Amino acid sequence: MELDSLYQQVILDHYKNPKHKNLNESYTAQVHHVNPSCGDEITLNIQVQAGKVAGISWDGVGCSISQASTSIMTELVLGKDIDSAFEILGEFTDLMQSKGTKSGDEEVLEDAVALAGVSKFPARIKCALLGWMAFKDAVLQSKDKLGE
Amino acid sequence: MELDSLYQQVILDHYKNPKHKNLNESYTAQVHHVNPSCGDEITLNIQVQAGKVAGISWDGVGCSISQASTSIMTELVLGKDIDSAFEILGEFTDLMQSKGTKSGDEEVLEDAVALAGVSKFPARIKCALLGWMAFKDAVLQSKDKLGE
Amino acid sequence: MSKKFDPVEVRKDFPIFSKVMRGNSGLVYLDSGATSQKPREVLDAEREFYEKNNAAVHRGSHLLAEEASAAYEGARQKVASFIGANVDDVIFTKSATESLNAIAYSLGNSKSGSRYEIKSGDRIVLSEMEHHANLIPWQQLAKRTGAELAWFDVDSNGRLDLSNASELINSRTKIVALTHQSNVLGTINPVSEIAAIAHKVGALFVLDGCQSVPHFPVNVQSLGIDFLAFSGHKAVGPTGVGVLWAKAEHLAGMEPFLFGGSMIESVTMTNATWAPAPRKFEAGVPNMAQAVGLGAAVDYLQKLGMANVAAHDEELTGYALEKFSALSGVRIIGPKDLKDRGAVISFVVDGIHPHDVGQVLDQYGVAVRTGHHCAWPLMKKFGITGTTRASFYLYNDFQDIDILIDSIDRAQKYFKV
Amino acid sequence: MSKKFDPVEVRKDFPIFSKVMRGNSGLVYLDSGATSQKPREVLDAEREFYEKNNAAVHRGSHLLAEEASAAYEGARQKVASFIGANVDDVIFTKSATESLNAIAYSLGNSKSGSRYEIKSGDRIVLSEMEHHANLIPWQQLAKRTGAELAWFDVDSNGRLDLSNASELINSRTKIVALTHQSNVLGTINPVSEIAAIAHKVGALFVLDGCQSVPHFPVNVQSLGIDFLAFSGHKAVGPTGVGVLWAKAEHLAGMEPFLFGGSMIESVTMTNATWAPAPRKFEAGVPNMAQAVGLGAAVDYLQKLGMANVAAHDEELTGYALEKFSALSGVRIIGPKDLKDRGAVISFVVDGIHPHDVGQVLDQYGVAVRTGHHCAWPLMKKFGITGTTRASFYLYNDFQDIDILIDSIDRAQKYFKV
Ligand SMILES: Cc1ncc(COP(=O)(O)O)c(C=O)c1O
Ligand SMILES: Cc1ncc(COP(=O)(O)O)c(C=O)c1O
Repeated sequence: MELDSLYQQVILDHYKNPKHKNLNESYTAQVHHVNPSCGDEITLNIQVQAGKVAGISWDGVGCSISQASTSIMTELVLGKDIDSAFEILGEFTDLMQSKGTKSGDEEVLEDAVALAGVSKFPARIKCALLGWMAFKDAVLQSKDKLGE
Repeated sequence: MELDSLYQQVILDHYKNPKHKNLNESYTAQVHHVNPSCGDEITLNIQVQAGKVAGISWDGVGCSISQASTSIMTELVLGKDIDSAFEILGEFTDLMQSKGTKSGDEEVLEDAVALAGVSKFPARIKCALLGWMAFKDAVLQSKDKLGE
Repeated sequence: MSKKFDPVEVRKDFPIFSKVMRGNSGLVYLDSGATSQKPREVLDAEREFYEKNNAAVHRGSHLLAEEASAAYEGARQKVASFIGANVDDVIFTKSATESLNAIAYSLGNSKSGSRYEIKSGDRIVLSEMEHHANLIPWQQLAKRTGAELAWFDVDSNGRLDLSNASELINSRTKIVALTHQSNVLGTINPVSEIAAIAHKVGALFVLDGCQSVPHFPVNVQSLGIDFLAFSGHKAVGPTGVGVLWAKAEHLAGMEPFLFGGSMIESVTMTNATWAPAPRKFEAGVPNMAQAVGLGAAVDYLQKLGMANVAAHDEELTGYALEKFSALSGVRIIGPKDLKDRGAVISFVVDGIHPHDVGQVLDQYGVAVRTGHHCAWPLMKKFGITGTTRASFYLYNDFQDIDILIDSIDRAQKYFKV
Repeated sequence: MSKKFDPVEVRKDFPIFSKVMRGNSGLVYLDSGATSQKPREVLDAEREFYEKNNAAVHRGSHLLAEEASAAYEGARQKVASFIGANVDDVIFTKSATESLNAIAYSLGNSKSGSRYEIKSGDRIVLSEMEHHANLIPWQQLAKRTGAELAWFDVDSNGRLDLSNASELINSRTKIVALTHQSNVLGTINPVSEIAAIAHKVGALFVLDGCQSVPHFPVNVQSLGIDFLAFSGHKAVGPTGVGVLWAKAEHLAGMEPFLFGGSMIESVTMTNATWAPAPRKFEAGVPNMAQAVGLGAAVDYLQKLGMANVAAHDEELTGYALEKFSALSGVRIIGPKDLKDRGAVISFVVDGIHPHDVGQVLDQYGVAVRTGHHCAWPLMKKFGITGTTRASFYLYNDFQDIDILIDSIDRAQKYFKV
């Protein structure tokens, strides 16, 4: 069934048990993003230190795709230096725009390849990207603040 | 040819030699009407005395239909009491809205029956009515002024 | 099911029902609250206009222009009869959204001292259940003019709290703008009653008829309202056409909204005067084919009979409410009884986000809408971010509702809740 | 006649040309300046949208909503490529008239201190040859804000008098709004030159492309303009759809115009924030089928090639100008040479009112427009109340012009002038 290509077990697992969904009080930037077409929201705190994602935490409401995708993202970027995190972000964005033609590089994307199916459901791509865009924004704001 | 039903000789005659097209300086009301869809304009002076159309004159620019119709109208109403003039106006308006189903009562409308063909050309009905509507407006304004 | 018309027969008039959906299922279209499907008659009317009569209305001196004008004005006459209006009081817009903005901007354009002027200290009364289209234009007008916004609360059953109506609609109130039927809750509001309160203090009453005009008989005279807005596309009509109706005296007294060709009486470089309504409010070459299509849509609805459409809606809603009440873990947002309630059911499924509910339904060909339904303040009131919404119309039947209910059950199983 | 396409073949794509006109003649359609006819591809595209993909875009979570969104956004991409724009900078409106009003209202909604604010003492520069749609919105904005209007004169040949351009466009100038091609005179204005003068003083340049975009290649980048407005219905597209293009920075910086669904980021009862463009400027369920139809129209034009369309227009205009010059008692209002001149010929016939000219032409199946062409100030400038206007497009050929010329002759005989 087509649905199964969207809702892989990994996604349902992250949805039930999201990682780092517990706002950490210390951060270099906090951002709040909304998906205006459905009302889903996310608050994301990030701690950038020495060019690395030293801390990341979030809270919010959303569908299984947005929650799982954000959870997976936090696992992927935590501890990485910003350049590699942005490479992953780039890979992931590409995958989302692939209209089902790509399956994603598991070396780079790890659990996030489970979201490959989303690219066949245009209305859901925004869900999958919500957390990632918040992450990008938060990093840029941190950089601004840290004067980098 | 369909055109001939629109442009009867009487109309072309009135167009070339319009009656009362020469503004008289004494009037009980002066009105200025425009046809906004084509820019045609008419100024009409009326002299109401003892419930009668004692004087009528006009000036303006317009197509053969509007010019002829105004000319014919002035001939018809001049000297009539206002009630009979308004009866003629009613007959004429009916004729214009008849979509070619009426030929008009020659007893009442005289030369104006030549305009019967206009009713088959919806875009031209406004042309034929321009002067008549100005006349109606002028009479009502005169009545207002004379406190009738 | 009503004997008056058979939805299975009706469906044959709508080409889209031959569509094959995801999972190879047929189309169970339960999203008419967002936009309705279109019968062949409407598509044919639009096409015929283009193929036989297309020309700029009110402008050319040729046969096509005459025919186009007759078709366009004929459509206006049809729409006028449909809502019990005088033909010259019906304005074609592009949508209800434009109609509502048009009223707000026209009032905002008022000359100082005009009865239509909105000033600092004036009050505009809305409700918490308004669609963004009947909220933000007023909110922004209030910001521009210094007027104050006030609103009816919505209670936990999804009904307006009318207990403070006469304090809310006070002597400073200039406008009361209300939806006839909530696009989220299905609640039908007591329009005449509230319009009467508005009129008592000299306020104008604006009705958002988007969800009512397509679904039950609406007569502008008997409702006692000042303005009505609705969209063609929710009433089996084309996209790109809406209606603004107003009382003749308002159309005469108000300033126009859009400026351009065909709406003028005379023009100089620095000044312009306006043609009488409806022209005054229809600047430019209008959406002629769409207006003609809306005329055909209104004919289609009247052929079925609006009372029958309403009865059909009610049967479906009654059936669905009963079925929903038997579901566990599913909560209806809105009235649970049939009284003053339209064919819209919004619901939340415990433990499943509306997006995910909608996605599973889509797998079975069931088209619903999910999210905040352009009624964000209402969502906040209910403490939710969104709902799943099923809305019914003349081509739906009991079986559609059975499939909906089954699919909700499947979603619950899929997400193990 | 250009070898690039054959107008007689083109005509076969347009169903209306099988129409039988008054006097049993075929249709000689010379009124494309008012609205163009539509090829089958455009009608089919609209119909296919309704029959296969109809749903509210950007809203539903079902297959139809996905397909409708893809079709609608696909049309935006086509229009963007057509005018050399970025896809997000193309806004669908209902018409050029709405597009131009949208700019004026958006500017009028500016917060105080914004670079887009229009204040008392600011200047708005137009020209005497503007269509009412590019005149009255500015005139009324000026009245609302206290800004001052100034304008380029038109000389007796129907060209802009540019001699005082740099005094006219002074440092107080905020907006210069100009037509690309006059719908009356056919004059094509030196847009880039005037836009450069506007930019030198920091003014924004608004282009009315109603008569240019359908007729010759228009590229928003190379013209160096800030805003562009045009209508679909004059470009073989459906009625009820227009385009507003603006530079991304302006769309980001300006306030929105229409308020409602889909244009928001977040909403409370008293406040709202806006989505990025294009959504910010597209409130409500849009004219989806019409946008899709416009996409097909743009495909059709690009299949012929806009350079070919322009070359064809020029051949016809050259031929017509020559034929007109041989007529006695007929005067062209507008340039008599081909330089910077589009396929529109306005004329007056001595002793015959335009209405009567048009009526005789109609008898021979020749559809022209008569009157002031929504350019009343221009008429006054030329001391006339109206003209007869023949406008040419891709389905016209030399024979159409021969019939036009013959019919003018017949009119002169009929009215014995
Ligand atoms: C030059 C020009 N500007 C503006 C318009 C207005 O276009 P529309 O009526 O399609 O909004 C027209 C056509 O009527 C035009 O020719
Ligand atoms: C109650 C209500 N009001 C206003 C609107 C806006 O209508 P449209 O988007 O057709 O302009 C809608 C539908 O979207 C609605 O349901």
